[in-house]
Amino acid sequence: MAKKKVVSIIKANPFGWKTFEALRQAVGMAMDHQVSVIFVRDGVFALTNWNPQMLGVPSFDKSIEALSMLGGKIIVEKECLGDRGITKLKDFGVEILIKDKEEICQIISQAEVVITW
Amino acid sequence: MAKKKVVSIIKANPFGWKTFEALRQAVGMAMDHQVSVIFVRDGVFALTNWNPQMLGVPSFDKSIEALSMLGGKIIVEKECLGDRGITKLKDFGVEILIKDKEEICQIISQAEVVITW
Amino acid sequence: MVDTVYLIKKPAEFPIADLISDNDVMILIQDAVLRQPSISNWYACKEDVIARGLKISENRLLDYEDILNLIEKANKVIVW
Amino acid sequence: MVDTVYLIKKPAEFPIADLISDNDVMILIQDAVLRQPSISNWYACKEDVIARGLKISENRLLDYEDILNLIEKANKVIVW
Amino acid sequence: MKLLILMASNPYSADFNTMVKFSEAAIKRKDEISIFLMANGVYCLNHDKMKELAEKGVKIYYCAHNAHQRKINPVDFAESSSMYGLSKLISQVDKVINLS
Amino acid sequence: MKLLILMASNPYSADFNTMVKFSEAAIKRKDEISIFLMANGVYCLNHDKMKELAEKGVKIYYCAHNAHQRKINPVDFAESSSMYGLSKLISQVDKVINLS
Repeated sequence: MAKKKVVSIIKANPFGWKTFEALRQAVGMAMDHQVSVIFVRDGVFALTNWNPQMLGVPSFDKSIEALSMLGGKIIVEKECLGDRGITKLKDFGVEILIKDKEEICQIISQAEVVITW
Repeated sequence: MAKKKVVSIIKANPFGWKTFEALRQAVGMAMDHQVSVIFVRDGVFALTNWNPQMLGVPSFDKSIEALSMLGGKIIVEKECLGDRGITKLKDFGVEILIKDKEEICQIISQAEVVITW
Repeated sequence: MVDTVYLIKKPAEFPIADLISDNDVMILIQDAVLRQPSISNWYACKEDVIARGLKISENRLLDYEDILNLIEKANKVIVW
Repeated sequence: MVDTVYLIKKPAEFPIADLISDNDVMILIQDAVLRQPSISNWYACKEDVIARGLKISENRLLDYEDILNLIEKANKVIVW
Repeated sequence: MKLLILMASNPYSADFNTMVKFSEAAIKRKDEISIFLMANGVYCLNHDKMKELAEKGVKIYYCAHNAHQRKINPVDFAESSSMYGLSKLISQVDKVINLS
Repeated sequence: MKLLILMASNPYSADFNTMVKFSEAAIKRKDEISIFLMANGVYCLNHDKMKELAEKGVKIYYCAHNAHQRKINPVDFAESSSMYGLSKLISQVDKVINLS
């Protein structure tokens, strides 16, 4: 079975079900593939302190942990954080890579499969 | 039973199910109420010649006719037509009122119930 | 006396500007709370703001019951 | 040789501009066909254009099979 | 007040949370509250929260045509209705909040 | 080519039309085509068009977890799967078109 470079780009904000499903999917894919999840635009809010239960959506904290444990990379675009005045990320107990637009374009262009949310 | 002034504002473009459902609803409401359907923004494309069956959505022509027969008004915002370069409306065999922004604001402010799509 | 309560759902998705009069109130709900409007007469749904981990000054915040109180007194409500 | 085929779904929803290289192709589908982009290397889904009653010059139009032909030859496809 | 929430969005949308929260606040305020499900809103019939709201006194109606179209089975806590039924409801209520 | 369409939108969306049209074009091209339904995409299982595509040779998979959550009954023309099953599919295909 071919192990592929898979990139999941999350541009939707996390205040609905999309990010939860995207991360559940990323965990599944990380069992076979080299997965990078990249948060851009309002997607970067996923890495801040917010309260999913107040919106009736499940927390994806466990997926972030599992993804990291399986060797998946969690990346966030620096410029998108700056634009939104986000200076502090939530501590998920896993490594979160802050990369600039150019580095992110590089990662996307090297991917074999790209999924966007 | 109170007969009310109901305005349905359709701002979504017609190339999905929303406009179809909105007009089906407007017809139902026109049996009891004084209904005006107002097309604004990309909603104005509803009154042009397009092909719903190519997109797998049903035609709402019959709803437009029924709405008119029941005394409902069909209104489109002049400025939104102009912005989109739409110079000719489809002939549904019913009266379509082209009104400017100010007149439309007037109609909305006089409504008792407003539904937006 | 409030004429119309506008419930705004999406960031920067404001109704036809001419539509809003001095007697109207704009309340940001859902993702609309992510961007603050430039007009003056606005509030935001408290639970939607807190849920998203945002900071908006307390005097702008209304809970769901506050919003229903306003809607009850208004002539109508428009969700935009 | 096409590197990436971008399928753009919403008007004016373009990917990070830096992302698009000379070897990439942008294809407008769904409501994205309502607004024409300012860049040069773009096509539009023929059926989505005709269905909406729009006029876009014939040499910009690709049918679904044309799009799949391009996707097959490309390295990957990104839906934006 | 007599409040009608007109719901046309699916249960995995932000509108669903808004509908639930307004309903719960309306129950506290002792409002007379109805929810009318149409279009993708009929998918809400299969969400446990709807039954819960019905048990708390919210009257739930749905467009039978849309439910049939989406192959959703009837439930005992909601009343089958139509666009004409919606029209009658609109006559009876003070305010309408539409979520679509 | 081996094509996978990953579908996370409901059957009353523009994505549904795109999915159907790409599938039909892929059938004409004699591609080997699979559709994986997840999130609101599992609502598509109840749409007649899916069965029609399956009969034309499209392999249809769905996330059992999402289908159970939405109370959608199993159908005989689609195969119950999981996020891990999706991962295996991704190994096998040449291209992935995701609609969400």
